[in-house]
Amino acid sequence: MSDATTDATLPKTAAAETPEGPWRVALRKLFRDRTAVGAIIVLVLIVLACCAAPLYAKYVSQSDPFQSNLDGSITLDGNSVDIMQADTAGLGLGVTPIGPTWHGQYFFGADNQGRDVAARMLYGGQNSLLISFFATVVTLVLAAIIGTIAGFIGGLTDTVLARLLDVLWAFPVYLLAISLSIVFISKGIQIGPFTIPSNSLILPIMIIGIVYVPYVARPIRGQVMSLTRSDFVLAARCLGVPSFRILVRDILPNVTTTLIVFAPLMMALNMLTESALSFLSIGVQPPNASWGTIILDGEDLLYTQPMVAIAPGLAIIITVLALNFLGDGVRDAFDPRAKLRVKKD
Amino acid sequence: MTIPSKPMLKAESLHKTFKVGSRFRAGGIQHLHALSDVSLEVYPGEIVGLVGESGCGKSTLGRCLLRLYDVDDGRITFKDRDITGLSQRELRPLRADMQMVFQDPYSSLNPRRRVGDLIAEPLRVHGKHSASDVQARLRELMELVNLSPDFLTRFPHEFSGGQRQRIGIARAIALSPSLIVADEPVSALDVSVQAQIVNLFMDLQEKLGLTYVFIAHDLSVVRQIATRTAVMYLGGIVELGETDRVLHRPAHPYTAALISAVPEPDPQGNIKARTILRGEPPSPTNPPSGCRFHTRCPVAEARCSAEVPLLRALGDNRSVACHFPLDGSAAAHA
Amino acid sequence: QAADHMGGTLNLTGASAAGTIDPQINYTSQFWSVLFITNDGLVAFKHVSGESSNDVVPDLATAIPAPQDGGKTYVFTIRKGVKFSNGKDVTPDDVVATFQRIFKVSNPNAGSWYNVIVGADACLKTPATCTLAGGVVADDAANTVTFHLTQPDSEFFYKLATPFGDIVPADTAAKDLGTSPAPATGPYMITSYDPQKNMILKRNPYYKEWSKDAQPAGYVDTINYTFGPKPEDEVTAIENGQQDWMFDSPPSDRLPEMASKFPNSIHINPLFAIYYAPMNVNIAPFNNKDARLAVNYALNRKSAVNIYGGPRLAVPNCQVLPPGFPGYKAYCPYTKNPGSKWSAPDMVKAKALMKASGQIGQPVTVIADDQNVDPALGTYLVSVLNELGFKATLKVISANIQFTYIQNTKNNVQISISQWYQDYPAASDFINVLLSCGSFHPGSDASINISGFCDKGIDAEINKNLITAVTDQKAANAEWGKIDAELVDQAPWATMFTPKQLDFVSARLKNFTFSDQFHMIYSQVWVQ
Amino acid sequence: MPADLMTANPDGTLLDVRDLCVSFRSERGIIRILENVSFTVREREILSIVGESGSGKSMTSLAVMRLITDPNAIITGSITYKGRDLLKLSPKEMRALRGREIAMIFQDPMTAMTPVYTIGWQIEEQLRAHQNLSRRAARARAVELLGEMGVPAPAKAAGRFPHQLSGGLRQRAMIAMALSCNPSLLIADEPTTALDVTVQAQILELLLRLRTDFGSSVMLITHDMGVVATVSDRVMVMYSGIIAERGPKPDVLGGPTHPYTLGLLHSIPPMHGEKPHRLPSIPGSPPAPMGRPAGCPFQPRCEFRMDACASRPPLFRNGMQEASCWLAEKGMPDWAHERAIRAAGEAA
Amino acid sequence: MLLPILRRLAEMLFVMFGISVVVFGIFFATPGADPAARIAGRNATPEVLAQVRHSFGFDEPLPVQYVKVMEKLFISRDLTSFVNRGEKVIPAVVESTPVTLSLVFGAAVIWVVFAIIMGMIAAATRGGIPDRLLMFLGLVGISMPVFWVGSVANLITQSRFHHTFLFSWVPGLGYTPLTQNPGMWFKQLVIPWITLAILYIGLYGRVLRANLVEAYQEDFIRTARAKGLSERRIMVRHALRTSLITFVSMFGLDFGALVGGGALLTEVVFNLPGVGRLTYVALQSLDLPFIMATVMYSSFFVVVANAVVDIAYAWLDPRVRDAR
Ligand SMILES: Nc1ncnc2c1ncn2[C@@H]1O[C@H](COP(=O)(O)OP(=O)(O)OP(=O)(O)O)[C@@H](O)[C@H]1O
Ligand SMILES: Nc1ncnc2c1ncn2[C@@H]1O[C@H](COP(=O)(O)OP(=O)(O)OP(=O)(O)O)[C@@H](O)[C@H]1O
Ligand SMILES: [Mg+2]
Ligand SMILES: [Mg+2]
Repeated sequence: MSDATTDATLPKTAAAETPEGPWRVALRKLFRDRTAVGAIIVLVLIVLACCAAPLYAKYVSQSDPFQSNLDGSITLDGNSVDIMQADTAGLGLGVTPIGPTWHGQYFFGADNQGRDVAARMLYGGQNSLLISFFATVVTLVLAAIIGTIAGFIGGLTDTVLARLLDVLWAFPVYLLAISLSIVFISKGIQIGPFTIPSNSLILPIMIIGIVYVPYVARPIRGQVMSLTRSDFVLAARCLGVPSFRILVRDILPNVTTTLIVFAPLMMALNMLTESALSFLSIGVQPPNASWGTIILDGEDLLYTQPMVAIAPGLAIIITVLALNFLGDGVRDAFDPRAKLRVKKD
Repeated sequence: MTIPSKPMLKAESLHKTFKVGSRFRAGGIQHLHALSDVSLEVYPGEIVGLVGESGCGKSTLGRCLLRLYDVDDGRITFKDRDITGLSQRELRPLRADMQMVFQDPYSSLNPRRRVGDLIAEPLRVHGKHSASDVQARLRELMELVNLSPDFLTRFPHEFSGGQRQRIGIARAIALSPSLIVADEPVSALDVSVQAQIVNLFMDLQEKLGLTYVFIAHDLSVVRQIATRTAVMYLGGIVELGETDRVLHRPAHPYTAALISAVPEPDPQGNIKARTILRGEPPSPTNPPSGCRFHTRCPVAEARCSAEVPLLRALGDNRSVACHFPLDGSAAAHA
Repeated sequence: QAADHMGGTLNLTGASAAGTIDPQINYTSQFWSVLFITNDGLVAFKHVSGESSNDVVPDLATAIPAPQDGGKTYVFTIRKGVKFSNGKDVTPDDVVATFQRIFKVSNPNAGSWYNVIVGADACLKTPATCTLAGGVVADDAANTVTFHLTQPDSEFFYKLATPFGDIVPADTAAKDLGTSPAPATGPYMITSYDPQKNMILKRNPYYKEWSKDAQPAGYVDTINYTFGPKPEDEVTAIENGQQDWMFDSPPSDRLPEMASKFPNSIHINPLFAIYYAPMNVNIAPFNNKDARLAVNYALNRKSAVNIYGGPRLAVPNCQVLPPGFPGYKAYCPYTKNPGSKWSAPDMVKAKALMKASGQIGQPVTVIADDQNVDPALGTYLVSVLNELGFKATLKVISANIQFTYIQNTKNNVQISISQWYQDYPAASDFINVLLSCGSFHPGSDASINISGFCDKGIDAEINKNLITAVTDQKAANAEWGKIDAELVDQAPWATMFTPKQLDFVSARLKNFTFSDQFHMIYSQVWVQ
Repeated sequence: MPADLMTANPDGTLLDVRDLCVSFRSERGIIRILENVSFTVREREILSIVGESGSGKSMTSLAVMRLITDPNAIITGSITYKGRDLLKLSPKEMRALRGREIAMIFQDPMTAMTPVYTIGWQIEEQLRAHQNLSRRAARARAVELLGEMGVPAPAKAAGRFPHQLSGGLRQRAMIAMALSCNPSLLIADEPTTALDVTVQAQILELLLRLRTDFGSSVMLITHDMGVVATVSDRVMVMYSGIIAERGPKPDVLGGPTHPYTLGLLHSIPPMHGEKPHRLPSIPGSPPAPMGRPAGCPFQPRCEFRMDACASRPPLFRNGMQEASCWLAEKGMPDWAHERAIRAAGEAA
Repeated sequence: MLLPILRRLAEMLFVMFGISVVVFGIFFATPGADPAARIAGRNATPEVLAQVRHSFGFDEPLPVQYVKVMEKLFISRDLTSFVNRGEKVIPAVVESTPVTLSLVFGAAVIWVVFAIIMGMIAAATRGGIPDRLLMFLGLVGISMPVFWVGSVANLITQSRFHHTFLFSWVPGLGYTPLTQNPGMWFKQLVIPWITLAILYIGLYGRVLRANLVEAYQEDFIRTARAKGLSERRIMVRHALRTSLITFVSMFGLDFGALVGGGALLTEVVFNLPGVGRLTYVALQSLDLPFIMATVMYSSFFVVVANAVVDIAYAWLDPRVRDAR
């Protein structure tokens, strides 16, 4: 009978000759999304610019963005101009840093310490990006571990972890972050022989990373739970696949998608959180900079040199915006839900 | 076919309840009686069909039989070994001998893994095959289920429902089990494809001497494939016997109603004499007293609501759980 | 014509409240200014502008008593007719109770100032049962109170003139009064106090002026002290006439604007205070004197002054005592042209010393608090240290804990940014308090000698001079100047500058009166 | 010109669909979903549309309702309902028609009803959208309708939310809602697929009654040949976006003239008589719209494939039956004969 | 019916207990946080320090201190600040509540109204220009740090453009109670409201649009169309109504968190003496009693919001109402 012959037809929708994995399908989708590609380009440019900070400081701004330059001067249009300009009108109180020159040196002007804001912004961007990136990694890794353990093992482990997440969840993020920051920034952390100094970037990374864990761990836990009950996990159980292998082979790859979808959005969120903490002067510690601390510096100059606060704010907005756009694209490309919907029709 | 006297799988008065609802909501936790007092024997080489309405516990029974669910009460013996109390780890070696094919060919295949990986998984975890063996076996399996071995490197989403179901079957037979529980393996498929898969099941049984518990809600499929049929209603088996007898001379009013409700593509018989059941199946969280079918039964009497009918033999190799079994001929179609 | 200016409401504002208003406990300049016009001690600083505001005059006592018994006994006669705002008379018993209370409520300086009183040791040990028997003795019949000291104390009157010595009724609870005011004797009394919101002062109905010097009557009817706004907003509010005076220093960002638009609303007065960077002389790298000297030579005090708000708001300083303070003798070795005045940093010398010290490359953490200009000064200091070749980083911590944090040797603080404002006009309040062996308590949060500097020789000189001061203030002051110079040569600190007080007041505020001790005297200004 | 057109209105044609094509613009070009679908529905008739998943059944019904909202859809042809071309109506006119003249019910009554309103409310809403009824009157009518649909305790049921009812009751509520304005045409898209056989039988019974009680015509979409056999007057078999065969039910089911219909009928295991050793089946699976072969779309799976199949066959008429197969060109193919020979060959 | 409520309460208490322990632990892990030294004053002798430590009970074991603080907070209700000694904590929190409520409530009104308008317009024109523009603006709103927006708003309204007719009406920063001067209350809060609302308009507008678009793919929308309903009715009564379920639950949680002090940054930037700022000041000055009180207060709102959302959820979604 005819159906005894091998069924060699494949739906032609899978047009590709080489088999395409879900990853590649998603990536292809992502790279077809024009907004997402635009966002990636913007992000790459920002990262490159921040990486070029030392070059900028050395060759363009020609100043050390970490050393106070309170009695220096630069040459502008042939004239020598003080960086910190003492007020001469009236009583002559106060000293105002130079404003945006829109030239290579002091492009956005100077801050209270006479440092080049543009150069500091590039260095600050490094920190902002580093912190938000690694905080995202911390969040995702911890959330994946906690969520997976809770969801997969279930029972008492789950109850304990879920309660813990509940407690953290009910703790307004900023309050928790501020509490932790105040503690750790005044002391640093000592774990056995390792000391993390209080001005280390690891602190904001850990703090920001930790406070958002419940936000990711909860959905992950839910997902793992439903995956654990899914038909294909049941099938694997039925095949006698050991639990650990099921976890690694069947569950984690699916969780990874969720993590990837979360990543850019978390990074955007972390960047905002980092800037907020820095703004409250409990994030990156001076003289190190981040966009948040530069805004804080600028806050003191808001009335005379608003550019010091505005420029880093715009940098944050552009970066976060790009991350959010990328997040949208990644979600569209990776979200298994979207895929399911297509299947159902 | 002669039925050997020793069952391969024996389930004795299985009970299974699920907890549903939430502690934090009105109503609290409720107990859903998915299986109550179900006994079933499966003999080597036979195909036991399992039919019944949605939610009557067919899948639950299938899963309990394979110990994918823990039963609350009862005993399951597989090849003379009591497997009721075994842990999942202890069960692992036995898995090679009993397998399952799932209803939904979409959700039962991990979308992130290649077909070859999926089918090879049992071979790898049971560690009986070397890497080259695995490849050879994969090809063999693909041939058995009529798929091109070229497909091994592809991902499930590229396949049609029928092809996916074949992949699921290939995976199930990879370790040459002697028992397969097929949980509605054709319900999600189109008619034309359904026939291919039914044929495949029958071919495989012939070639490999498999034993099936074949769950379906389509009576005609069960008739085509099953040697014996068990009819379930609300967590219990109401009738059990040789397929032809059960389907043509049903003894339980529910079986009769079920059969008469089946629409048939019979061009002439425009409207057949039908006993259409009124009402809907009751909730398994709150099953009726006595005979669970009495709320919808056309022949129910007072006794039915008080006394639980036990599954009893009727003589012609079948049993029925009814106080007033139908005269077989009355329900049979000409 | 002064009577024309009576009445109205004086609106004061500050970014935050300053804690308890218990006169025996509060130790903040912010509320000392308030207590200055609400409560009185046996003696008081004169309520006037200018230098004489450092003079002690009799207040609740009828006169400044002459020392007896070689300066160990003082007999005060209590003024008759002065009433508390609860209507009761001030009596010798109240005075005794007040001094017992100092110990019972754990006054911050109970152990450092008032331990000279006979019986203080027992009180310090078990405050609850403090009697000061034999230390403070009332004689109701003679209406006198006699103080017996264990040793002569040249600063004893000063200690009585601060709000700690404000007399409260004998029946005042021996615990922190917190937000409820003690009965007042001055022209004003606090009628309500909510640290989150405001403090309201009204006229004390039982007040009658008894000495214009000690406690003059006030002009305004009501004083409303609002807490909460940021300094920026305080400036705006004063510009708009919604507030009359702000406690905080205006943000430097606003200074040019204020100076050009409201020059008449600005009052600049000298302060007896220093901004300095104490260096821990007991741990690396600043246990090396050359390293300390290098920092001193390298520190550009002009930059620091600029950070604070420019040369009009601060003067460079190299030494322990602020200019104009008793015992001050200008001395500055750490400058381009060493002498009496700082002119410019000497980087060459600094670098040479640095090399000699062998501390190049040493890690250093600067601890600064997060208020006002301190983080900026810290940042600047880090730059200086880095330029010298240290590997410096900054650690900014909450102002609430920074001050105790840098004191505790357990925290191994190497260098920090700190300030010291005088308590009373005596050189010992800087030299003895900040740099004597006695104020160094390793492992304690209360170790005001932040540098941990303890030079036995200098300590002996200090102790000797404290005795001298009892009898010969002038000689003592000359000696303080010498000690100051010796200390500067040891360089336990890098002093940066002495700030000035900038008061920004509303256009309607007139008769601005500035006491060196308690700054603007709220009772003496007009708003009408 | 097909004969249908001539007999359009005279014999009570309600709906006349001509050359309906539906396609979608997509990144990979135009996807043709329906190709030249033409059919009629007469008054008081039950027309069944059968076919496998993806063959375009729902698309046909949605096109009739003008419910294809995808901006990328291209719809051509004509859909004449009571003499008016639906495709040319303004949205407002169409809205007035929907629900009142043409009503529709869907496969899954759970998702097809707004979960947050009671079923009574939802029926009321439709009544009030088309008739000037007070809320009270509408509710009374809704309860009445539910009663007519055989819902026990209709007043109580009207106050229930969809999820509180069983599938059968939900489907009845859906039907009650659809019939609330006495539509002339009811389109039922797989109304029983989600239901159990026993409940399905109840619903089919109800559909049969509609014709007598309400005088409505029904366009019944299903993939179940059994359902077709039970209720329909005429049958239309669709395959991959085209009409494979259509005609009166006894003719099509009794003597199919398209190999696909034949295969379909044979693939269903019989409930009676002899069990075939192997079920006859159609090899392969239906093509996706983008992967349709040239010519006859069934050709790759067809056991009677011949050279002519390379070009698309039109609908050939044989008596009342029409089939789009070259075999039908020369009249009724003699399947029985063919199959007998094949069977013999196989056995040998 | 009673049992689930009790369970719910127990769960809330547990969460609050957990938070209080975490806060207490964090506080005592802070070096220099020992309030004794700060209480004792700037040149207290070690003996005085010890006295203070003893009189405040800081020399007792931590669990005892914890219990004492909680006892004073909840039972005798006379917990007082360490920094502003004698200041009772509870009245201070109670007094700052109306400020936070005013801020959050006004902002909530703005963001709900605008988000719904934005979501509906975007969903109705899905894929079109208005949709893309609105979604872009929404994303910009989400991407702006709120404290920065606040600062810039202050710069514009308080300084740069304060003297133009546009912003001359903007009063100085601060808060005037509604009961005291409604006009002033409103004027002082408008800019903070908008600042706080921007983020949420973006967030909610986008979520609502996504939900609406998703709802539009649901079968019941097709049914509604098949019933012959107008597009507007379909949008409002069917799509929006079902989408509101997520919207409202999000709103509940956010509102709870904001009332609980989540609007901290806005309050700090605009100098509104609300709970958020109180918390921030307490944290900065390491004023443990205040920290405990404000954090308990805030977690209370979060927990209550969670419970309310559950109830609202059931009210909006009958599927949830029935125990499944
Ligand atoms: N994991 C579970 N938790 C709670 N209830 C369950 C679970 N699995 C099944 N049930 C319930 O048990 C009953 C029996 O379910 P089961 O899946 O065995 O029915 P079925 O006969 O296979 O139905 P169908 O034909 O729809 O597959 C149903 O009411 C179902 O809702
Ligand atoms: N918006 C769309 N864009 C592109 N293709 C679509 C779209 N909507 C539906 N299709 C495709 O149109 C074809 C016909 O779909 P339709 O829903 O009419 O099939 P059906 O016969 O009703 O199937 P089923 O029995 O599964 O309901 C399917 O292949 C489907 O994938
Ligand atoms: Mg099932
Ligand atoms: Mg369909």
